[in-house]
Amino acid sequence: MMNLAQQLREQAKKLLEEKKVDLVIGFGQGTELARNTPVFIDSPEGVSALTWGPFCANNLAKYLVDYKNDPGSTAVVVKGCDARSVNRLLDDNQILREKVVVIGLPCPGQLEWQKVSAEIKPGSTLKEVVDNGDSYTVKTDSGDYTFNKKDYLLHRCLVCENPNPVISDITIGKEIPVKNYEERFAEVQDLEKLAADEKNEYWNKQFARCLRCYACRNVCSVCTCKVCAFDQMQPMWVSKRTNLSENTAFHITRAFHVAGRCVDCGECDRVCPMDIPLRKLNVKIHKDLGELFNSPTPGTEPGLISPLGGFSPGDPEEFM
Amino acid sequence: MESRVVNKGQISELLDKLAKDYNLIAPIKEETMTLFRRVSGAQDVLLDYNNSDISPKGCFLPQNEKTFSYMYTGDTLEINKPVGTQKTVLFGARPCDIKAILTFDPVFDGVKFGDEYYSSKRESTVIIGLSCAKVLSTCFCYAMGGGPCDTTGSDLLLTEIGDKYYVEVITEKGQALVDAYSQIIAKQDTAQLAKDKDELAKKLSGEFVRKVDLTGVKELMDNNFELPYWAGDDQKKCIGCGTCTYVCPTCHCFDIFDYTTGDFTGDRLRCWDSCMFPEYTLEAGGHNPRPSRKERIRNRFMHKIKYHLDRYNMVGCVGCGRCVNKCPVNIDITKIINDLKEVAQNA
Amino acid sequence: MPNPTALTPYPATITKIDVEAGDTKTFTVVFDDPEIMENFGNQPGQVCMLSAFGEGESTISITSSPTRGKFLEFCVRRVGRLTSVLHQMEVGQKIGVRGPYGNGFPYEMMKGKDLFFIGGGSALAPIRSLIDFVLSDQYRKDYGKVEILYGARSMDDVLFKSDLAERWPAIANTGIYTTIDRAEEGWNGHVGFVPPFIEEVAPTPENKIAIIAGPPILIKLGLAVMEKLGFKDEQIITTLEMRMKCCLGKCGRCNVGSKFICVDGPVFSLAQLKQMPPEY
Amino acid sequence: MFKRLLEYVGFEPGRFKARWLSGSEGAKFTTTVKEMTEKIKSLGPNKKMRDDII
Repeated sequence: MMNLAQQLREQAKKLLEEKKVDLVIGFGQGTELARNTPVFIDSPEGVSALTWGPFCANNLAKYLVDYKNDPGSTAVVVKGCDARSVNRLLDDNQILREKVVVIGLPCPGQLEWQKVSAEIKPGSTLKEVVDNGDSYTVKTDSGDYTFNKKDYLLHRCLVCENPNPVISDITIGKEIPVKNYEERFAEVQDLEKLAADEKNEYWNKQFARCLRCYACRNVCSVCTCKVCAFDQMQPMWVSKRTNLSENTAFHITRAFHVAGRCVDCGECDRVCPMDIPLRKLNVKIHKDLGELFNSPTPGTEPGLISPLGGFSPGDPEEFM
Repeated sequence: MESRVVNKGQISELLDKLAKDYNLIAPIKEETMTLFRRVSGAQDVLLDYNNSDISPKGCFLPQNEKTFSYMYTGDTLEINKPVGTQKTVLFGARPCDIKAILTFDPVFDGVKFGDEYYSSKRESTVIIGLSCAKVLSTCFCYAMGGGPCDTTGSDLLLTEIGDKYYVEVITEKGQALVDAYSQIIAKQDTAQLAKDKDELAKKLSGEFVRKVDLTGVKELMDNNFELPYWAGDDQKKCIGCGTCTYVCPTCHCFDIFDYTTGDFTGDRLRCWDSCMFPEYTLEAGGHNPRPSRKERIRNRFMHKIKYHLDRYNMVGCVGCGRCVNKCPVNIDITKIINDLKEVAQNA
Repeated sequence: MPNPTALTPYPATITKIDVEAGDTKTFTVVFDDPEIMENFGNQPGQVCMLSAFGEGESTISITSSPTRGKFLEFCVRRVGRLTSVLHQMEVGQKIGVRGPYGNGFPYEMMKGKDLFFIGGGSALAPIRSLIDFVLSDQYRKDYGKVEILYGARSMDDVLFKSDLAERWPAIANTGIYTTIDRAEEGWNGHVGFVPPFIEEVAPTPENKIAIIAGPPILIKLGLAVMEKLGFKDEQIITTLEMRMKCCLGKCGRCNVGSKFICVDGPVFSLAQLKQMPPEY
Repeated sequence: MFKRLLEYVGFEPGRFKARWLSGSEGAKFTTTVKEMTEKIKSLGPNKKMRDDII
């Protein structure tokens, strides 16, 4: 994996040296061993900060929107799932294809850093990560630690659809076969089986915890509104008060607002400080979109029209 | 003051009694989360936890608080305030979070304006602290003047030693509580336990892995408001959510607004607010003194390491590590402190 | 003595509404409890939190001087949610008022000096409390010449028209200079922006205090002119604005550096302002 | 889609309904509204998203 990081640095350096891009957005070592953080590199000398491995959970495609009005081009490091975001942003006309250089890295799955961190001796230094197929070995100065993917990957990675970037200008690394450790809709189906009261009880418990920090909304690569209805003060649509009613309104609206555009990168779910299983809302919508409109996960192919953003006479009519 | 002992076997009995006599707030497990909630007895209380996901600051400054309700009746306007505060015990709070409550005190019990909602809760609450048993990789309380077994701010501090809890009585309030439950919180020879606690404190203080040193940082910041550093990666990667502020035990900013339940009645509420939101400082006329993430991040961190010190002579951070842990993009206050030191020294 | 109940407003009634300009009205307000009215103790330059129940609160400066009687005047421009609701209100309706907050103008320090007021747009409202204070029968003798330079966008936007045209000029040893941004039919006064107008009027700095209030751009350019005219930082007083929620120094948002505008301000001298980060 | 989402988070089936009606379909409009009213009455007051009193 370190070898890939080296290739990545070389490619980034080339792009910056040849002035093909003004900025490279990638991953750098974070302040915890098992954590990486977004880095913004604008000079060839800076590329040494770039890294790659199983701790690159963030979806960096989100930041492209911040630079869409800059004169120069921007390169972004993406995994398979993040690449769907790039497609979606292009389809939403949020970014221009000619101003974006996509550096794609086939991704063998991202580890949940808190889980990993809990097992590694605090203060250790990372030496190397080895991918053994179904597990990772994290080599540190305090010893080697092995983590089974099945138990330590982020849930979204257990049901990954696109380990290989669906859009990429520069691909680094070999193509990786799709491997799912769980059935994609299993969690949703379990919930669907419950009675209305039980569903209500389950979600009330989740929504009641919400702090309304809006991390889920702000981290979302397809939440691109300049002013969100939840922030608007004139009129104030939703109160800042955190109670079940307002929180439920927020979560249903958020999930439905990205329906048909959500690329299932799972970032909302990952960043929630209260561990609200937000992906279960989005994946439910994906499941329904598939069943009703036979529609793949948004962003899977370029130019895919969202079933909720278009009309065809053949659309199912549950409401007629 | 004195010190006493609770046998581990009796802690459940104590908690059950406290839950009966008081409004008992204690750490619980809700799915994957450790949170402070009101409990009805010992069965829900989580005793072996590292640190809660959210600090118990809500005991004193709830995320939503009604300040009064109003009602128009004909020509008159009636304003009714909530009455009565329950006797409360906050059990099992960690020393860092208790220290954080002390940073609230000068804010809410100000020189000119007090705050009846805060101070009534503060007065009627007994804080029973619980020493940490473990230092996490994100912890840095030692650098903010605290420690895993620090007694500051607690009324009673419990430290787990073997099959006992060593109980230190810190305040009169704590004394009154141990006297009321002296059958469980027993008088015993605690010399050995005191020694053991010191040993534990020493051992734990050697386990911190984050190197943070605040010395001189405020002084450097006094003369360096505009630093190019603030335009760096942190403001670029920040997604502008309120996670850091809501999980922070010392963040106390709030918003005030009305919540109407009908045409002529409603409640005025105060709710947590976050300085990371653009609307936080947006004036009705459209001007925003802190228009971008750069200013907002600078304000948040300057508040922690300088402004709170300037005003109240206390650091606005207790080193609980929650913001480090929870930030979606790994913005890390310890890194910022270290970087600032370097940057300002070279400036 | 700290006031623990500071977050609760007192019921008050609107007794008079004057339309100042298209989007600005002055509300005269009296507390329902006469005792509160009697002991309110507001100083020139202080602010209040006005509540329209159901909408919330806003910080509004008191535009009346305590010397003018037992009532409060608030000059409100319709810009946000609360002010829109206020503008729909009629005489006799109830609002909530709490305060007074802030430091107010340092009128003691100004005693024996000439005063030069500069106001732009709706910012005449906060300084009007001080103008009326120093021009009151009671205190007039303590101050020297009082001059007021005021600029508005257009004729219609000029606030306190009768004060500027009749009430203040009638008082001895005063000077009124008004200007509007662009020439208009029916306007005989000066035309042009405030900063060059200050240069034209050219107040001398000797034994004088300048009180300047207006939008950020006016303050910025106006201060430069004042410095050019020889005014020292200590001789220039201004009043700041920030979004506020509690006005008690607790809710956090109105800080400029480690100062809170609500309790440490809103009135600052230029000397103090220069010690603070430019984040207002 | 929205109906499915609402049911998924625990609203009773039938509490939310969307119908596409033309302005000329007066009779259909009244029957739809009547049906809906009946249905809602049989479901009773909404138990979800109720405001908790602080």
